[in-house]
Amino acid sequence: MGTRTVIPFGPQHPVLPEPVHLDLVMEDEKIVEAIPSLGYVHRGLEKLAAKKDFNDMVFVSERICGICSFIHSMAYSTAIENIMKVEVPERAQYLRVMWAEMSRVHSHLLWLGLAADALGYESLFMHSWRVREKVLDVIEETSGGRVIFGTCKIGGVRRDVDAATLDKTLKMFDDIEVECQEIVHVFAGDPSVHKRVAGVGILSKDDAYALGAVGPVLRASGVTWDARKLGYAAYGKLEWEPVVETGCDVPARVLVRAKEIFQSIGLIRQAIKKMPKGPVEVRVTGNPNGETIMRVEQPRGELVYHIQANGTKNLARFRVRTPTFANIPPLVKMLPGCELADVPIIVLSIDPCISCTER
Amino acid sequence: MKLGMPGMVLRSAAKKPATRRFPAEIRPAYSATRGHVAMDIAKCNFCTLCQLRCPTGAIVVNKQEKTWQIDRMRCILCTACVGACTRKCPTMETSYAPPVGERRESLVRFTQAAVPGTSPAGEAGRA
Amino acid sequence: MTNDNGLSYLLPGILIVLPLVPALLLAVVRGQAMRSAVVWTGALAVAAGSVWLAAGHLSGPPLALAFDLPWLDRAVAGAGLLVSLYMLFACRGIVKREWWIPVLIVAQTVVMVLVEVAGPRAERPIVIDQLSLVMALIIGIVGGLICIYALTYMEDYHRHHPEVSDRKPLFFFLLFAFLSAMFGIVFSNHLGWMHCCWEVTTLCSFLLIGYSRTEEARRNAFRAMGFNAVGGLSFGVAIWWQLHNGRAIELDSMAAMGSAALVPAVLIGFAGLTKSAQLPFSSWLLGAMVAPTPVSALLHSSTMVKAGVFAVLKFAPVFHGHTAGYLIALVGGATFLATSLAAISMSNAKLVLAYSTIANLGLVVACAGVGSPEAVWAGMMLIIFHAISKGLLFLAVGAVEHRTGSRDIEDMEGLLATRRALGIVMIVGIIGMFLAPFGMLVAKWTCLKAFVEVNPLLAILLAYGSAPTLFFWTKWLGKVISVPGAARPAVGPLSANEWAAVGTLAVLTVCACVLFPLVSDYAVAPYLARQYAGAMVAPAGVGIMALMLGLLVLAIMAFIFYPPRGQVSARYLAGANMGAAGNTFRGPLGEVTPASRNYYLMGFFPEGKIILGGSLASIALMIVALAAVLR
Amino acid sequence: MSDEQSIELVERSQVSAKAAEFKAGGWRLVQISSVPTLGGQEITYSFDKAYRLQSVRTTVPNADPVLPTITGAYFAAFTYENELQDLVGLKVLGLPLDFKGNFYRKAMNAPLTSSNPDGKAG
Amino acid sequence: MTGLVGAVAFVVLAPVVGGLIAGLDRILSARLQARVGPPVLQPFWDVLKLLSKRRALVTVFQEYYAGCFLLFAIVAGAIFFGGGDLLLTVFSLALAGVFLVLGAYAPNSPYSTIGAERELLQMMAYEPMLLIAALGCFMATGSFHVDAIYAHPTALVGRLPGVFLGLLFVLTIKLRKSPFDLSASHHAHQELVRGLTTEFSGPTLALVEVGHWYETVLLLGLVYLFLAALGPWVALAGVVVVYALEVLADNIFARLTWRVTVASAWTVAAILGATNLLAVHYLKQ
Amino acid sequence: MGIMSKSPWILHYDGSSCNGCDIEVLACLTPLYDVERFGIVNTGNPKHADILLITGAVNEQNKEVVTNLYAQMPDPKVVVALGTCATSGGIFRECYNVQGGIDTTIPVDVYVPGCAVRPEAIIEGVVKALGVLELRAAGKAQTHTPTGKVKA
Ligand code: NFV
Ligand code: SF4
Ligand code: SF4
Ligand code: SF4
Repeated sequence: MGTRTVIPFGPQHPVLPEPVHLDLVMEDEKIVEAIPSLGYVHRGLEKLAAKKDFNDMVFVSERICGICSFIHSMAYSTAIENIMKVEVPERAQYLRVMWAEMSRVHSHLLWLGLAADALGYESLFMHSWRVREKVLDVIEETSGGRVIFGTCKIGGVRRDVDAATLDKTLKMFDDIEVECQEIVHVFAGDPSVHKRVAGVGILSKDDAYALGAVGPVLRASGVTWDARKLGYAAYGKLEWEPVVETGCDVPARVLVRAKEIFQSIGLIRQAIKKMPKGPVEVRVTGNPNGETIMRVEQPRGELVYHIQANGTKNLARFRVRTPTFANIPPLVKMLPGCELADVPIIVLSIDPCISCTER
Repeated sequence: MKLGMPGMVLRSAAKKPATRRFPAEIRPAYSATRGHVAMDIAKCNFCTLCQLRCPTGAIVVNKQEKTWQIDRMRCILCTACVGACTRKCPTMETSYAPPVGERRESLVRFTQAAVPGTSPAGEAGRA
Repeated sequence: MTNDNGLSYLLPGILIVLPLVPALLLAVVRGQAMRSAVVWTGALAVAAGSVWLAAGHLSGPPLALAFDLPWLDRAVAGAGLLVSLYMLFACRGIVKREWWIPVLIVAQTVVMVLVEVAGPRAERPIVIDQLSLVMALIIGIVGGLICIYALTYMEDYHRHHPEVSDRKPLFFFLLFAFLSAMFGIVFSNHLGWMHCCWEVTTLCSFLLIGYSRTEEARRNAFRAMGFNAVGGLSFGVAIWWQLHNGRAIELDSMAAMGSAALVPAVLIGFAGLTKSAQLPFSSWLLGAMVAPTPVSALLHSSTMVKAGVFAVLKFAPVFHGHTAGYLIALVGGATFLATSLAAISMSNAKLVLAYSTIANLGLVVACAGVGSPEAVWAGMMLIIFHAISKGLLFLAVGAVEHRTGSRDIEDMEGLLATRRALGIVMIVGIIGMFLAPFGMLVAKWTCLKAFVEVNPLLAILLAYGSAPTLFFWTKWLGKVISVPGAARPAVGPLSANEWAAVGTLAVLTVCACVLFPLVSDYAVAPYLARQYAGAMVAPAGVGIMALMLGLLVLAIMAFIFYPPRGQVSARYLAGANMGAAGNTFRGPLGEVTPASRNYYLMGFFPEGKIILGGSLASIALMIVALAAVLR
Repeated sequence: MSDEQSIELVERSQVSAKAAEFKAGGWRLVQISSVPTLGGQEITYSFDKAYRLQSVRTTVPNADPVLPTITGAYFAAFTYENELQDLVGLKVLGLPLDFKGNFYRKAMNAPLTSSNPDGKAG
Repeated sequence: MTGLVGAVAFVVLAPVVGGLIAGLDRILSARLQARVGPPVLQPFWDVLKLLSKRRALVTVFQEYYAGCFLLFAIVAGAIFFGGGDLLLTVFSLALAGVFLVLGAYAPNSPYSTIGAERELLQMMAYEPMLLIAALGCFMATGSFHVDAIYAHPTALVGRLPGVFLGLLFVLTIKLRKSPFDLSASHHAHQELVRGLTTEFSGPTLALVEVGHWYETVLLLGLVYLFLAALGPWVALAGVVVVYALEVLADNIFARLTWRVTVASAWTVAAILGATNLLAVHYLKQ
Repeated sequence: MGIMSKSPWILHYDGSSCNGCDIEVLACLTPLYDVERFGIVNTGNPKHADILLITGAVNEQNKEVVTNLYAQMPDPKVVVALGTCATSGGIFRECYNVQGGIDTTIPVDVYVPGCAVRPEAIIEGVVKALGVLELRAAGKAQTHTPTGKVKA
C-alpha cells in the first residue's frame, strides 16, 4: 500500500539477543531509514545507589551486564578506591587484569559466534561457542561463576587463585589459543563471509571520531585509542599495544576483535607470570567522599563511571556511560543505504549490549 | 587448519561430539563454583548480620522463632552472607538449586531445634 | 472451394459491415440510455454474428468467397488513401523531432499508389479459415464485451477527468469502426484489402490513444502512429514486391508457396512485429496505456496487436524450417525475455499488463517463426487464452482504478477481502495468465516442446523468460489476496455493464481452461491438418491437467464447506504490537503502521537497459533475417 | 593513574559555544552526566584528547529546567540529551532527533532528580 | 499401470522417506557442528506435535494455501514417479510453490511478506535451470516422459554433465540450504525471523513441513533420474552423496543475498545448463 | 511421554535481563549442551513456540512485549522464568522501572533460580515445563496459573 516498506525490527527478534527496536523503512530491501528505540532493558539501576550501601553497589554494577560483568565491577571498585585513596594489593591488580582479559576473550568469542550467526553461518556460531565454553570453564574454575564472576570488591578481589589453578589456566589457554586461531582463520578466510561483509558498514575515521565511537569500532576505523593505556589495575606494567585496523568496515571490526582475543590471551599469560605473591584485598573502612570519572576498556570499548560520593554510605551519583551507548550514533549512521540482509551484521558489528546501554 | 570451514566441520564429524550429555553425564563441579547457599542452622545465633548484608533481601532471620529463611528465587549467589556470618553458618555449595513449579516452593526455611545441637537442622521445602 | 450457401457467403461481409451500423449511430446519439441500447444491441449482434459464422464453418474446409468487383477494389483502395491522407493531415501539429512520421506516411502512400497503379487483383478476396474464425470469435465476443464495459467506464472516466472534453460519440464510433476493420483484417485474403483495414486500425488506435488530448496522450498517439506506419510501409512494400514480380497477392496462395514467398512473408512479418509491438517497437504500446482502459483492453491487448501476430502466424508454413523464420522466432523470444524482465520493475498495473502483452505476443511470434505444427498450435492457443485473460485483467484493473483512484498494484492490497467478487475475477485473470493448469501455461508447455525440437536456444529463452513472469504475477496475486492490515476504504460495487463484461470474461477464462481440448480439436487441429498436410496435434497431458483442475476445484469446495476454524491471532510484529487488533506496532515515536511493498528491483532489473539490450538484439536479428531472405 | 582530570565551570548559556570550542580543538565527547544538587542539576560534559579528560560543568536550576543542545558540535550528543530529558526531566532546546520522552519509557517521571524520592512508582 | 503404482508409492512413502531424510540431515548437521543432534525420528515428532497444537492463524486462508501447497507438491511428485511428463512436474512444483508464497502473503505481515518476496526471487532463480534440466532430458532421450527417460539405456549424466551440475546448484536453493536459505531458514537466527513460515503455526505449519518432505523426495528423484542407467545401487549411492554434499554446503557457507542467488543461479544455468544443451544440439547435427 | 514433550520448541525472550541468563540460554543450544538432543529447537518466533523461556525482571516498556509474545503463542504453551531477575526481580527488584519478575506480567509455570542461571538448570527447568505442557495438552492442567507476585 505504501510506497515504502515499513517493518519493526525487534524488540523480539531472533538475531538480536536483546530487546531493541529499529523502525526500518525500506525500498525493496534497501534501508532508507532506521530509527532506533531503546528502553526495553532500562531498569533504572543508577538510582539504586540511593538505597544501597556503596559496597553493595559492586553487586549491582556487575549485573549491569552479564557479558562484561567483571570489568564493570572492576571499574566501579577502582573508582571508589580512587576516591578513597585505597592502595589495592598488587596481586589483586594482576588478578583483575587476568579476569578482565578472560572476560574479553569470552565476550569476543561470543561475538564472533553471534556475528557468524547473523550471517546465517550456524556452524561457525556453534564452533565459536564450543571454544567459548572452554574459556567459561577456566572462568568458573578461577572465579566460581560462568558469566557473573563475582570476584571484585572494593579494596581488592574476593578470592585468590592458587598456583596450581593458575598453571592449569595457562595450559588451558594454550589449547584455547590454538582453537581460536582456527576459528579466526575460518572467519577471516571464508569466501562466503567475505562476500557478505566486505565493504559493509563503512564508518570513516573522521566519522568514527566525531560521532564518539569507542572500542573496536573506533579502532577498526583507524583510531588508536584504548582505555587500558590509562594504566589502571596492572595494565601499566604489562607490555601490549592497542590493535588498530584501517578497513573502517565490518571485516575490520572482525579483525580487531579477533586480534584482541590473542592480545588478551597474551595479557593473561603476562599477568599470571608477573603476578606477585601477597594479599588480595585490603580492609576498607569509612565512606567515600569525592568525585571521579573512571574510564576502563570493556570488550566493547571505553566505559565511563562518574561517581560522586558525599561521605555517606549512599553515593550522590552512580552514573555509567557504557560503550554501546557511545556506539549508537555511529550505528544510526551506518544503517541507511544498506540491505536488509546486512542489518543484522551491521548492528552486531558494534557488538551492541543493550543491558549495558540502558542500565 | 588450511582447509577452512570444510576442514573444521569434517574433522568435527570424524571426532566425538563436544557435547556433554547432560543429564546422563555431569561434569564434577569446581570447588569455586557458586551453586546455592546452604545453611548450618545449628551454629546460627540469629544475629541477622547475614540478613542485613544480603543485597536482595533473600534472607529473613527470625530470632523469636529461631528460623532462618532464604528465598532461592531472590538469591543472586553473591556470597555476601557467607562473608558476613561470623559463625560460618551459610556456605556456598557447588550444586545449583532446582527449578520449582510454584513460586512459594522456593522459600526454604531452616528451624533450629529448641536445644541446640541435639537435633539436626530441620528443613522445609527443598534445599 | 467456393461455398454456395448464400447466407454463409454473405456473412463475412456482413460481419465487416455490421459494426459500422452501431458505429455510425453512436456517432450521432447523445444520451447514455440511447447509447447503451445501441452498444448492447451492436455488441450482441457482433458477438452473435461471429459465433454463428464460427458455428457454421469451424469444422470443414476454408470458406473462400470468389468475386470480382473492381469497384469494390477501388473503393477499398480509395478508403486506404483517405486514411493515409487523414493521418498526414493529423500530422500538422507534429513537433520537429517527429518529422519522420509524416515522411513514413507519405512513403507508404506513395507505395500504395504504385500498388494501385499495378492494379492488384484477387480472385478470392475473402477467405475464412479456422484461424480467421478464432480471431473473429475473439473480436466478436471479447470486443463486444469490452464495448459494453466501456459504457460505464467512460461515464466514470469523464467524472474523474473533468478536464478531458467529452467526446464519447467519437469514442464509441471508433470502437465499433475498429471492430469492423479487425474483421476486415482477419477475413481479407486480398493483401490490399488487408492493408487498408490494417491502416484503419492504426488510425483508430491513434485517435483513441490521443483521446484525452493531453500533451502526453498526443505524443504517445503519434509514436504509435509512427511505429505502425513503419509496419504499414513494410506491408505495402510486400504487396508491391509481389505485384512487381507478377505474383499473387492472395494470402492463402502465398502461404502455400513455401519459401518462394519468403521475401513478402518477412516483410509482412516485419509489419506484424511493429503492430504487435515487438522489440524494438515496444514503446508505442507502453505509451498507448494513457488511453482509457477499454481501449487498452480492446486494441492494445485482445485484438489489434493480435492482428500483428495473426499476420505472422498466417505465414508460419512459409517460415517453417527456414533460417529467416527462426530468426523472426528469436525476435519473439528476445522480446518475451526482455519484456518479461522489464515487467518486474513495474508497479503500475497497466504497464505490467502491457509488458506482459508484448511478451506473450513475442511467444506467438516465436511460434509462428518456428512454424512447426506444434508451434502453430501453441501460437493459436496463446492467442485465444491471452485475449480472454488479458481482456479480463485490463477491465478488472480499470474497474479498480475507477473505484480507488489508483492503478498501482500496491493499492490493490487486500482487494479480495474488501471487494470479494472483484478480487476473485482479478485472481482468475492473473492465474489464467501463468499458472498450471490454466490455459496460458498449457500453451507455454507446448511451446517448450515445439521449440526444443528445433533448436534448444529458443526453449532456453523461454525458460529464462518464464521465471520473471512467475515472479511478477505472483507478487501481484499476493497483494490482491493479502488481508489488509489497516481498514481500507470499501470499494463501490460494479455496474451491470461492467459485470456483464468482467463476469463473462472470467467465466470464459475458466471455460477456456476446461474446454481447451475441444477448442483444440474443433478449431486448431483442423487448421493445422490442412496447413501441414495432415499433421495431427493433440493436446497432451489433458488427463493430468484435468486432474489438477479437479483438485483445485475440490480444494476450493473443501474450503467453502469446511472452512478452517481456530483462534485468529495478531500478526507477528516482533512483539511490538499495539492497538486493539495488534495491527500496528510501537515505534520510537509512537504508533507505526507496518507496510509491505512488493519488490520492484529497479536497480537489478533496470527497465531501460533491458529494453535497450533486447531491442539491439532484435534489430540485429531482423537485419540478419532480411539478409537471409534477400541473399 | 595517568588519567588526568579537571573540571571547568561555565554558564549554561555558554555550553554550546564551549562544546564547539572543544570540537574545534579535536576533542572527543566522552559523556554527559548529571548530578542532583539541592536546587537543580549539575550537568557535566567530559571530553577526551589523547587520554586526557577535561570536563565542563554547568548547573540547571529546577525552576528553569532547560538546557541548550550541543548537537551542533557533537551530533552524537543527542543520545545523552534525550537521556537527560527522560531521566532528569530537562528540556533540551534544539534537539535534532527528539524522542520526546520515548527514549526510555518509564514507570516514573524524571527519576534521577533530587526532588524525586527513591522507591518505584506503581 | 506401473505408473499408477509409482505414483501411489510416492504418495504413501515419500513422507516417510522425506521425514527420515530430514532427520538424518539434522543429525549430520549436528555432527558437523560437533554436536550430537536430535533422534532420527525427530521430524516426525515435530510434525505430530504441530498437528496436535491449537490453530492460531492471522487468516484462515493460510490453511487453505498451505493445503494446496502440500496437494500440488504431492501431485508434482505423483506425476514424476508415475512416469508422467517432466515439464508438467516442474509446472506443478511451481504451482505448489506459488501456493506456499500466497500463504505467506495472505496474512500481510512484514516478515512473512518479505519471506514471500524472497521465496519468489528464489523461484525465479531456479526456474530456468529446472526447465533446462527437463529440456536436457528430452534432448538426450527424445521424450519428456519420466518413464521413457528412466528407461533410457545410457546415463543422462554422461550426455548432460553440465545440466546435472546446474541441477545440483539449484537444488541447494530448492532444499533451502545455506548459502541460499534466504526465504526461510532452518534455524532461528535469521534477519527474517522465520521468513516465509513466520505466520504459519500448528497444524498449518505441519502441512508445510510435510510438503517440504514430498518436495525433497521428488527432487532427489530427479537427481536419481540422471543416474538411473548406472543401476539402482550406484544411482542411489549418487543420490546419497549429493544429499550429503548439500548438507555439507549448508554448513560451510554464510547466507548470501538475493542478488547473488539470482545472479549466480542464472549464470550457472546459462554456463552449465544452456551450453550443455546447445552442445548436445550441435554435436548431434 | 506424550508427543508434546518430544518436540519442545522454544522462544527465548529477554525481558529486561542483564544478558547473563540470556547467553546461558544460547549456550544451551551450542555443542557442549546441545539441547537439540531433546528435540528442542530455538524458533525465534512466538507462533512456532511451545515454551517461552524468559529472563529478566520485565520493565515498564517490556510488559507490553512480553504480553504480546505470550498471546501469540498457540496453545498449549508454558512459560519458564529463568534466573533470579525473572523469578523475583533479583537485585533489580527495587528499581523504579522494573516490575519484579515475569509472573507480574504473564503466568509462569516453572521458576528456575540462579544468577546467572546455569545451562544445566535451564535444561532441568525445560524438562519440568514439559510435564506441565503434557498435562495442558491433555486438558488436565488449567491453562493459566494465577498471575501475581508472591510476597516473600
Ligand atoms: N556496552 C557494553 Fe558492556 C561491554 N563490553 C559495558 O560496559 O557489555 Ni554488556
Ligand atoms: S547465619 Fe550467621 S550471620 Fe546469619 S544470623 Fe546466623 S549467625 Fe548471624
Ligand atoms: S548469596 Fe547473596 S543474595 Fe544470596 S542469600 Fe547470600 S547475600 Fe543474599
Ligand atoms: S538473574 Fe542475574 S544474571 Fe540473570 S539476568 Fe538477572 S542479574 Fe543477570
